[in-house]
Amino acid sequence: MFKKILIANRGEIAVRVMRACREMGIQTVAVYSDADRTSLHVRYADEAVHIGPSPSTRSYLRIDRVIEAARRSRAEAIHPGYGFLAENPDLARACTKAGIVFIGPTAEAMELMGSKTASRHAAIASKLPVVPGTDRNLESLDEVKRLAEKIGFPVMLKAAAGGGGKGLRKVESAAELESAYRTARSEAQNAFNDPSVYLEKYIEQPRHVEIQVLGDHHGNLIYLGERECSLQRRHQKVVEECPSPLVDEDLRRRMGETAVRIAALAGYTNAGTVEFLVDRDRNFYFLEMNTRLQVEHPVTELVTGVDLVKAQLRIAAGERLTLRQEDIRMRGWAIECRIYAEDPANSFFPSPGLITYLRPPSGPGVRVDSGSYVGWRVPLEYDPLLAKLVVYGDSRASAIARLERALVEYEVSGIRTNIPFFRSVAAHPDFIAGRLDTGFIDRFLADGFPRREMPEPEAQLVAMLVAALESRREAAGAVTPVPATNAWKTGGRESLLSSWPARR
Amino acid sequence: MFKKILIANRGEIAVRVMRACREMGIQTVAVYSDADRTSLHVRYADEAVHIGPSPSTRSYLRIDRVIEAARRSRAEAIHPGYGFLAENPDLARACTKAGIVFIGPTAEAMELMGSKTASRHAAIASKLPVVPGTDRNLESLDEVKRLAEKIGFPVMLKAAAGGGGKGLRKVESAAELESAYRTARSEAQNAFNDPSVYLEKYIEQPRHVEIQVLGDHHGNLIYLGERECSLQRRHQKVVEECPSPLVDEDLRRRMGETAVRIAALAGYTNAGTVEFLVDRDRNFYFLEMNTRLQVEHPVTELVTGVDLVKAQLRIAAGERLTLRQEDIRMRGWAIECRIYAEDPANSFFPSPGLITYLRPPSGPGVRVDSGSYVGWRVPLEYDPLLAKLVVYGDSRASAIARLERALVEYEVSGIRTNIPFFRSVAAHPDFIAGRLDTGFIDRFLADGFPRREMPEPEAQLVAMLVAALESRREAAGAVTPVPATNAWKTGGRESLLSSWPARR
Amino acid sequence: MKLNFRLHAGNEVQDRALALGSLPSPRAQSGRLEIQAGGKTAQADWAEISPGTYSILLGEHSWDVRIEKQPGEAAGSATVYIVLLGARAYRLELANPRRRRRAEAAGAHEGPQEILAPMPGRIVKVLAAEGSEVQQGESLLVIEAMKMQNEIRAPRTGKVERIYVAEGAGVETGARLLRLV
Amino acid sequence: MKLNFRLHAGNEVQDRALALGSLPSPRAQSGRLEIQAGGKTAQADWAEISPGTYSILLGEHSWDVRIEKQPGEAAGSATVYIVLLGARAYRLELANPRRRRRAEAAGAHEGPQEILAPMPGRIVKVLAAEGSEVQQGESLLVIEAMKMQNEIRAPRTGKVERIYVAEGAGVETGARLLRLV
Repeated sequence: MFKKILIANRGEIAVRVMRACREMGIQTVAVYSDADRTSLHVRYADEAVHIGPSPSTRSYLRIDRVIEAARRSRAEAIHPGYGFLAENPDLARACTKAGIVFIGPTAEAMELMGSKTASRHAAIASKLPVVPGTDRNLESLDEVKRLAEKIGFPVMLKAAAGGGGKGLRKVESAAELESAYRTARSEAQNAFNDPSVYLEKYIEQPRHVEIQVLGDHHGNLIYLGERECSLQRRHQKVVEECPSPLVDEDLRRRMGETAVRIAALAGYTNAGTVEFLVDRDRNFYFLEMNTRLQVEHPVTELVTGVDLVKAQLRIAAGERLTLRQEDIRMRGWAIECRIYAEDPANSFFPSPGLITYLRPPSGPGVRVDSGSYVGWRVPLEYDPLLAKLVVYGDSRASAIARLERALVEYEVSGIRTNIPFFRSVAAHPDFIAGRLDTGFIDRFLADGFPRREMPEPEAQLVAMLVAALESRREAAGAVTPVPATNAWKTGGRESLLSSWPARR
Repeated sequence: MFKKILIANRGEIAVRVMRACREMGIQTVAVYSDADRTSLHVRYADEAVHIGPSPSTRSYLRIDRVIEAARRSRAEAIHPGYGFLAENPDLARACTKAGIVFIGPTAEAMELMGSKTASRHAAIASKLPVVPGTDRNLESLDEVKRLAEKIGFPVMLKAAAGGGGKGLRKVESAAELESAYRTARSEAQNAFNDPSVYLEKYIEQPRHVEIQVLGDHHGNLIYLGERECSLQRRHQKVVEECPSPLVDEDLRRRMGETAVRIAALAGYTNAGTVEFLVDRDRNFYFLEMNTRLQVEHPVTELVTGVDLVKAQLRIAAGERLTLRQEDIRMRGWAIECRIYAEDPANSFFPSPGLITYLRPPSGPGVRVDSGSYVGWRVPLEYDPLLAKLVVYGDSRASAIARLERALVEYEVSGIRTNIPFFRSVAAHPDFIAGRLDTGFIDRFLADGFPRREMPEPEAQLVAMLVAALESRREAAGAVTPVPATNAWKTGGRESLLSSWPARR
Repeated sequence: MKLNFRLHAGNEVQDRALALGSLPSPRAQSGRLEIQAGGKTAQADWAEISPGTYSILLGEHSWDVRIEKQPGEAAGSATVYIVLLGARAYRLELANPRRRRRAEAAGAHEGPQEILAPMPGRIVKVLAAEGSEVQQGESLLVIEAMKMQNEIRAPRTGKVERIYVAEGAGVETGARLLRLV
Repeated sequence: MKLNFRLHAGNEVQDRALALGSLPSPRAQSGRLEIQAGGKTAQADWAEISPGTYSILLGEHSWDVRIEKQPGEAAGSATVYIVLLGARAYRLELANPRRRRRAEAAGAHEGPQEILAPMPGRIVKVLAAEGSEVQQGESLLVIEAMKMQNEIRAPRTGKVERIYVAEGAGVETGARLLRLV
């Protein structure tokens, strides 16, 4: 096993990886930018190397500095986390060149699977199910028109180099096609410096289900059940669970075996995730492969009992998988919520700043993976993921009851978070019934947040009393976060909220 | 199932029970004394009834007030937690009389099992193994002498009504017997208002292993594996684990079946624990039965996957156990540390006061059951248990590595806790090797705390630097917790520490 | 004293009044109050647990409440709060007669309106031009913070009189962005 | 400036000196320092994370350190700290020359000694009598707090000159319990 590794990331995932290292007796090296001197991953590491100013393009995205930091600290391997350089084959190649182990798949596997069109092409060639559409970039509007007619509307235009919901465009009819094509290409150009787009059948009320795989360097490749990731906002996952309410033993086996075949096409090693869309008739279609550890890996860990980060480290060190497919048993149910520094009552605007109070939930079946602490100033420069709340119960019903309990316990001050929003989601009848699809959150938000329920009389009294008590401070001239006169009017917020579904 | 129950307790266990209730949709009623108005259990409950001034004899121990609170709030049942009235058959009887369900065994079962001599007598009558000794109170010194000679020294004198290590006396030889007998009777009189003592063979380096049982009102009685509770200080458990490193499948089955037979003698229902001493040759002897939920129940929950509090509620509501003996499977390893408000570097003196900072550990395999929060003033009046840190891993080695990791993460300011002490325990070779017995902690403390290791040069530098930085405040005249002149001298503390093993 | 509240639930709005002896001192952290609303009287035992978190005992009912003041103010210069009661969130406005009078005297509600930054960030796009007419809901500019682009929209129909910020500029919460007349 | 430390490990004791430019201001929360000890020089980047918790970068080595000042003071009027470095705890005394001089001038170390309450609690037993001779380690009185009885023992051999507290009395941390001469 490695004696020392470098973690080329920040935030909760850097801490997550370091926790595994500490438990395995592996020394850790953090890298950090100016904004992150007192961030938890720096405090948590045995060594910390400064790699540049706050913007990630000048620090966390600099392969040369990451490699140099690893060299100087004599780290034997680099764990990339997710995001930043995690799916950049150039880092994997630079590692190889520097004689450092990259904790992930080979650059070649990453390249094949990282391109949606290439991976799609490979899947089609092996007769594996993909969403009907093109398997290559579309070069003219004529071609787009012809193919869209063939597949049948609605269709989706997608950026070939895309991810994170950018460069996605749903097209309802032939009339919209020309303008949608132009916009999609221009967005793709802006976001990824590559205008290539491709076309797919739009699946109505699709569910997003993904399969976790693990492969070692000795030819063993297994799947570890599925995750349901249908709850998304702005095409970003916000709630994930394992198992999926949709998937039964048979479907799990078929999807799992397909995922393993897809991973095998690339000679895939280490942890990876094969994403599928599942339609209302439970047909599944290969979507893409994520060649890294996923944000939502804890739900799989809780249900299978396998520590995926420790497995990654062992695989990268050349060890054989000791788990065979038949050893993977699912027990219970896990649900994750991504806790963001954003204000759900104010258009989900980001909310960086000083954390002044924190009472994370705990007790039976609650896990919090966090990179924050009281006294830490959440920086403006990076994504707003503060922590992941993961609950575990013996059934979906008990996991949901626990989720609601944990969310009500979760207290954060100084900044705003989406915790109040999740409380409403956890109490929603469709969520409780497992009626999930990727449009759920948008439909939910169409009703506004806070939701349309008048409190009962006693709750009204309590709410008014607490507002009265809270107003003591203001009356006495205490600091208010925004100047009180001529402020950005609530009316504006209201209209933003009610116009929400129309926005991308 | 109940619609509303009252929890006749405070602190972490009251919150633990309320968490289960909230997840099951049961309304909760807290009771509280003057000192506990802002305690977490009051905040957590749906209703809260004030039952008296701070001393527990005038509040939490007042059966009449607890019953009256339950009546007034229309609670259908009372959960007693542990401690306070949990093993008082009078509460169970008062509940029955008031038409309220007592969440625990019957008063009769509690009485039979609550008396050590009565339960011992019953076990002997059924030919179940007990520690060699008397099965009744000893009425004269002559009788004590005769029996001690018969059993062979060393022997233990124990208070018949005892518990918590009070009224215990080890006697090495006949010469010590007379004075030990007098002291034990006088201590028993003082502590329990009952001078009765009995005599037992002293087991060398004994291990304390207990079996969890659950019985319903339909004749089903099962065991849920064992807990190892050998790490004790002042005869109080401080670290517990499940399973026991000592116990194999065969021993578990034999101890489990014995425990079920003992519980059956009393027609036992609800959750209970059968305690055994295990000697160096792995012979086990029935010691006593605890007729309530144990502090350390979470380790069993993590390893068996059974929520014991929810099981208690279902049993009390008259439901049948859905688990059969063959359904109970142990998976992984769990260890609990009891986090106390006490100062390990200062004779473990209690440390009540305001909690000014708290960063509980989290991440994979960590559970914290706590009744405290930042801004809460830990009261002087009650026992110093702040929280229970429970870790879970796939093996004992991984659980210990995780325990050390979690303890290092755990940060508490404002008051002192025994966390630094546990860090040293978790790193101790005998603990890691599973060489546990009830004398472990005393031997460990004989070396003093902090331990006898000089830091390596870089650590020395860091320690000095941090002390220098910390001294800035003092130099500037900031508040020090104790007046600086003529203070209770460190020399005193030192002598206390080095004299520690000689103290009871 | 009497405090006037407006409770919101979607489009539904209800006005309520709360009567209490007097507001506790800003320094008090706990106490008892007699409160009246809707013709009913109740005894409240309150304690401030941490900033924005209160424990309320109303009779023997226990409420653990979190309250967050929203930036800005509602029509009529009320203070806007989001109150979290267990899993539920409610929006509530506390009327401030003094402020309202001030605002009315200044004619602020009818007159020009400064649009302030609701968060710190960087201006990545200015979509409106000085002098242009904008419709309610129209995007005025885009602020980037925490890797997210956030559109600031017109709270009402009007004319952009002045734009205070340029693309690429960094802004703090509450910074003036533009002026709508 | 130079600070003198005494490091304890069981019975082993080592004296060390730390040289640094000057102590940062009590209000500073982070900074850089050049420090010297044992003939070696190091660059330290420090940040106070929360009360008693520091993040130190010594070169590129990261240390997350917790420090707790112990009540009372050591012989020679030093301040006693427990420093927690990961799983390890160390005891360390920081000499305070000014205090030492004061103490020596007053002859405090040789003369009478006030025994103070190390915790708040209730006096449940007074075991010594005024005027009695006590041996080092002998129990003087018992304080109950948090359901535990805690014996206060004589830090040295001497005579109990005065007892300030009676059985049943409540005491705060630092309250005078008795005077040893």
